[in-house]
Amino acid sequence: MDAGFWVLQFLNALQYSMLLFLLSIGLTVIFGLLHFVNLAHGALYMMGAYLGISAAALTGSYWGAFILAPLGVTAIGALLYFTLIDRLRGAGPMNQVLVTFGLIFVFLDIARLGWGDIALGLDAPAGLSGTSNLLGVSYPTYRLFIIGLGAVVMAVLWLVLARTQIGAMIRASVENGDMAAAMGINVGRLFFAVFCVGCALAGLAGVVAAPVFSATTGMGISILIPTLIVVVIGGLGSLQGAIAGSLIVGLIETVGAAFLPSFAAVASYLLLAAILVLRPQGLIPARGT
Amino acid sequence: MFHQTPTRSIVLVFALVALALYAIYGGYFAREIVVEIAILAILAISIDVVAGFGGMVSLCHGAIMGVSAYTYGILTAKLGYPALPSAVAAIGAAAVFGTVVGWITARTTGIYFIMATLAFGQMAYTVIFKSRWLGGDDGMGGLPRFDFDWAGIAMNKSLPFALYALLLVLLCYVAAAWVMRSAFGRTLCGIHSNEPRMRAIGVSTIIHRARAMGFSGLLAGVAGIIAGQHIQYISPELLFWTVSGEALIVVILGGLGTLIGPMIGAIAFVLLKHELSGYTDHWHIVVGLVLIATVLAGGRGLYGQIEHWMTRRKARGAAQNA
Amino acid sequence: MLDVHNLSKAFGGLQVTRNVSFKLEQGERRVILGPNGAGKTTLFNLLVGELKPTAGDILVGGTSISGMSVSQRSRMGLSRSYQKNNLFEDLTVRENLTLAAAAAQGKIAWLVKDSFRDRGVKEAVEEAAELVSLTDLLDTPVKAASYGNRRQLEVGIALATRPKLLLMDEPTSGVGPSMIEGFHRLLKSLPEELTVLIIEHDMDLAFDVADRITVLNFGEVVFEGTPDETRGNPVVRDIYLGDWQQDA
Amino acid sequence: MKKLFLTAAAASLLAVTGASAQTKVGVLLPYSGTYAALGNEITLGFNMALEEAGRTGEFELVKEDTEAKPPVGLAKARKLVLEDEVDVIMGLVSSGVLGAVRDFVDGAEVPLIVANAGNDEATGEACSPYITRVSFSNGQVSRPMGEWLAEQGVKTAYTLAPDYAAGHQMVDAFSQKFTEGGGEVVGGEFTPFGQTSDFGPYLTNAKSSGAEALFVFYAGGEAISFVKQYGSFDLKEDLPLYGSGFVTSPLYVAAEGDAAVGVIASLHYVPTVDNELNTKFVETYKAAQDKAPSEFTIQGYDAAKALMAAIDSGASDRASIAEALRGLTFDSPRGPVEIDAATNNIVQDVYIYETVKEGDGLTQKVLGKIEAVRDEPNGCQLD
Repeated sequence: MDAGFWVLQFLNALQYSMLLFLLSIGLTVIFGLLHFVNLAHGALYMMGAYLGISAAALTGSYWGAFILAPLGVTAIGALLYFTLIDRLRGAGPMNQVLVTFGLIFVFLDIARLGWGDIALGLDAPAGLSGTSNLLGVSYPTYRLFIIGLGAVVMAVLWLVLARTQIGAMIRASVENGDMAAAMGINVGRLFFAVFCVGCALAGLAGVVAAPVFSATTGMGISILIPTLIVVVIGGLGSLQGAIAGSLIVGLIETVGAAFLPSFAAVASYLLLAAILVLRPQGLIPARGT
Repeated sequence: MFHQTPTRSIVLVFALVALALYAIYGGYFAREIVVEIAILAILAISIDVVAGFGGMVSLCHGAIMGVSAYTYGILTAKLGYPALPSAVAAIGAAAVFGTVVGWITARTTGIYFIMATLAFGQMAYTVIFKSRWLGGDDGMGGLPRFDFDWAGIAMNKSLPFALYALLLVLLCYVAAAWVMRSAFGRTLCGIHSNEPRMRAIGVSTIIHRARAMGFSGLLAGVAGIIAGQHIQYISPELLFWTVSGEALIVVILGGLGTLIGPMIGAIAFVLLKHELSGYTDHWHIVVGLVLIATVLAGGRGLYGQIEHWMTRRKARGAAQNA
Repeated sequence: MLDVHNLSKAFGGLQVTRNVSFKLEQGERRVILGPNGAGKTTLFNLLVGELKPTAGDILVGGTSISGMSVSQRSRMGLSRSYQKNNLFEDLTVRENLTLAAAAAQGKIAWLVKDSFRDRGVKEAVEEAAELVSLTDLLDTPVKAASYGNRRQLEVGIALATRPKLLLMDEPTSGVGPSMIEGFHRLLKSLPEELTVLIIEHDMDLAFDVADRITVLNFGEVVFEGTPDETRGNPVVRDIYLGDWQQDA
Repeated sequence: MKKLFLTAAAASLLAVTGASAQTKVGVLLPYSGTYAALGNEITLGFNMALEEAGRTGEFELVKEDTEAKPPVGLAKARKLVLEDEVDVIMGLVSSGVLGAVRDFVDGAEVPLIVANAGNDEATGEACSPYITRVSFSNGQVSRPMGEWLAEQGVKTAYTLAPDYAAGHQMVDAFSQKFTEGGGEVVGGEFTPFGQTSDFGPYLTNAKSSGAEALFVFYAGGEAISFVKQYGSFDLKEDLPLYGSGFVTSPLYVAAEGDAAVGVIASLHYVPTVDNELNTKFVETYKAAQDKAPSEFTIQGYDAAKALMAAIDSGASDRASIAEALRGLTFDSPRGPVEIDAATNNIVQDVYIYETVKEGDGLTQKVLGKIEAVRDEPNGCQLD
């Protein structure tokens, strides 16, 4: 196995990590702020893929889908926020888990009713459909686009959180919600905004994933578990944690798939269990301990 | 704190008799439904023990049930041991698995406990899914039912099997009720209510919670045996986390922390599912909406709501008398 | 009975308990005094094991309990009540006391027998209820009980375990004069062989029940002596008793 | 008036005799889950054959959803036999479900017409006089590909398939024939079934193996994902893709798009098979569905053909239907077919086809045909 092989596998891992990052960042910040565990986050990802396929058919362009799908998912998210999420914030983890578990069922059947049972494909945009040469290997341009997009989102979120006033408010609210409210931060509006951004990113992940994985009704459930693992490993509520967790899980699953397929599937669960027992606050906790 | 109130006893007897009559007079399909209800009811009762009384919301009970079913399958179909001792060993294996998972995860609470149980359940699922020897995704068949021919009971017929499943529901309910109103159950409720204080008065709460998972695992193990014997074919599907999620739905639908609620929930869930699947392939959407509505309505569940009305009326009556 | 030896605790750079040492004889009533932030509650947390000390040792009856967990120490006979009510909120008064009595008697893991119907447990519950004057309110849900009753229950839970060493953290905090009177009587009526360590702000009560008094300031023992010695000590007067004189 | 009355009476008489001769068919297919689309397609084909023959009234269909899960499938099979008391069961998409129901239908002596599931042992060592397969066996479809590929002078191949019974059988059959023909399988992997969405790592492994060709078996959503990802890695030059034909099935080749162009695969039916029956079949189907039929349609269609033929030969109850199916021969749009009297598996032509562009869409260009492919008995003893 030459160097090119390793570069390829590394890029594969990175590409998967970035998708996981787009999903987990929303989930983790929503948890950090609202103390809400949204099992339906994976369903929003699925909706992103399906809405993207419809939007592409409608506008005749991938980029139309790229813009419209996250917006559509945000709209769904806003609806959920006002009907369910806001009401359940203080209802304890069990009720949250159950309601969002119910939502998984609902979205699953909505997708089946709306788009049928056959997996649907979405074509990558013309400019990104071939392969590119990078570090001496040729790699699908679209996958490089995903890596780049993930990096850009990461950088933007980092800047917003570290440098802007909204970022400071979010950090303060994650750190101590009561105090933030006491400082005059409009917590309700902030929560809503963050929830919407989380949903938009889930929708973005869905539409971006569609050309690679195609859209299936099971995609939401199968991505949910790795995403949860990322979030818990990294530390619930932590941006750095989501980054670290995505990279770790992406690497384990991809490199594991290439070398030890039978071990790879268990590896991330083992890691999750070990973290929960030894360091339940996660690798990079949101709150100082 | 658990109390076996007269209402609960009446509902229990009424439900079991109704199911038995349905099985006796309803034909083959009715019996299939009764067995399905029985499996789900026992699994839900076992989840109620830890979630309702111990505050431990577990997403690995499907896996515990699956460990029992697979152990039974390995011992009987693969290794050729007789059914009865194999079943006992399988239930034991489920209890041990529950205890071990409980012991490791009992250090966590709330959402972390949910995640931790999810991780262990999925681990078990993945191991079995990956094992070619156990048939992998295709599953394994040839699981025998008990042989009661010497007593003139043909377990291969659907009616005796349905009644046998109902009998096990009764046994599991009685066992759960008994344990929940024993010292063990009282302590578990105390831990649910205020774990630090329980430690302060001398209870090793981690060990106690682990034991509770073990006992609950034992009940889930019984469900696993019926599941294995019913279709006589098992697949890793049994261990997937959504099975635990569905059983949790059943608990909530019926009434958390009542033991009888899960049974009512199982009846309602299975009947609803079968009614709906007659009309549409998309019955999941209705189940999802019903679940959401149940939680939003206060989360007391069908039976819990009735009990709530009864206590309120009693309280009002008492106030009027006074 | 209790031998606390050079106990220290630091949170990061903040030293909250410094080299605390004292001894309690069996049956002794010891009051701990000290201004807010003196490290009294931290000391209790160290004694019962809710916090791990950075240095020092705790011996009960000659054996070190430093390595023991909270529950092990409780089973050794250490029992505490909390400054902030720490009750089983969704249960009744009787259920609260019964849990404590059953736990102390090791009746927690019976699978068949109900600890609530056990004679030994019932006796301990009635005894504790009697001591804290809750006999008439046994079947009241905690949620429906008054604040004063909840303070009584807080101590009652600690007593229901029939401890050898009872640690009470400001049992009278936030209650009115008549109830302080009640606690006063309670302290007087406790079995003689019971060793009691109390954090208390009510000076009349403290000086009346205490055999000896330990004064803490900035995590350090600054004085130890009889109530009379304490009254006359200038250091104590400086850091603490000023308040008391004003109150008096 | 009198005449009208007589006609009505005759009609009702006819209806009565029709009803008494009605055959109750249990349709056991996935209508939800991964393979729902396949279940629908098979049902479509089955009904199409009945309608074409104008004999819908003779058959009463009881549909049950297996959800493509073996335990569910077995439970539903029991329900069909014990509650509905069907005369014959038709269907089964996944090999796992067939494996699960095999002992039950054999024991209950209910004829089962398999309309998809291809596990070799069902018509091999675990064959049954009650199990007749009108679809294919995994080996039957894959062996010709191994043979053909070796004949083309390809020396080395790498294999990929999902890690379940069908995946293993497809790859084993291919490897056996490819090796016999002088080729060498230099490596391969089985991917977690239904849980693999990213084939990148496997494709990277395949590429680094240095093999001349890549042979795969995937079906359903996995096939779409796989082919699209294969396309995105631009491997067509270095590592051309060959497959068991389901990988570019007409049912979902549209979703695969250009990535499927140039993929060569072996299958027992493609819509471009050139014979008169097929031309008519495709026309009828296209008129109703506005797309081309697939191998799944034909499997359902032939299941009905075989059943009608059995009944026409005088079969009326479970035992006689099973008996009549054995050794049956008839002409199908896929070519002449025969139910092998030795195994109850179908004997049929297998086509090597390439997916090519045609106008805006994709179509199948037949490159070769291996006639009358017959499975060895492999330990099957029907008598």
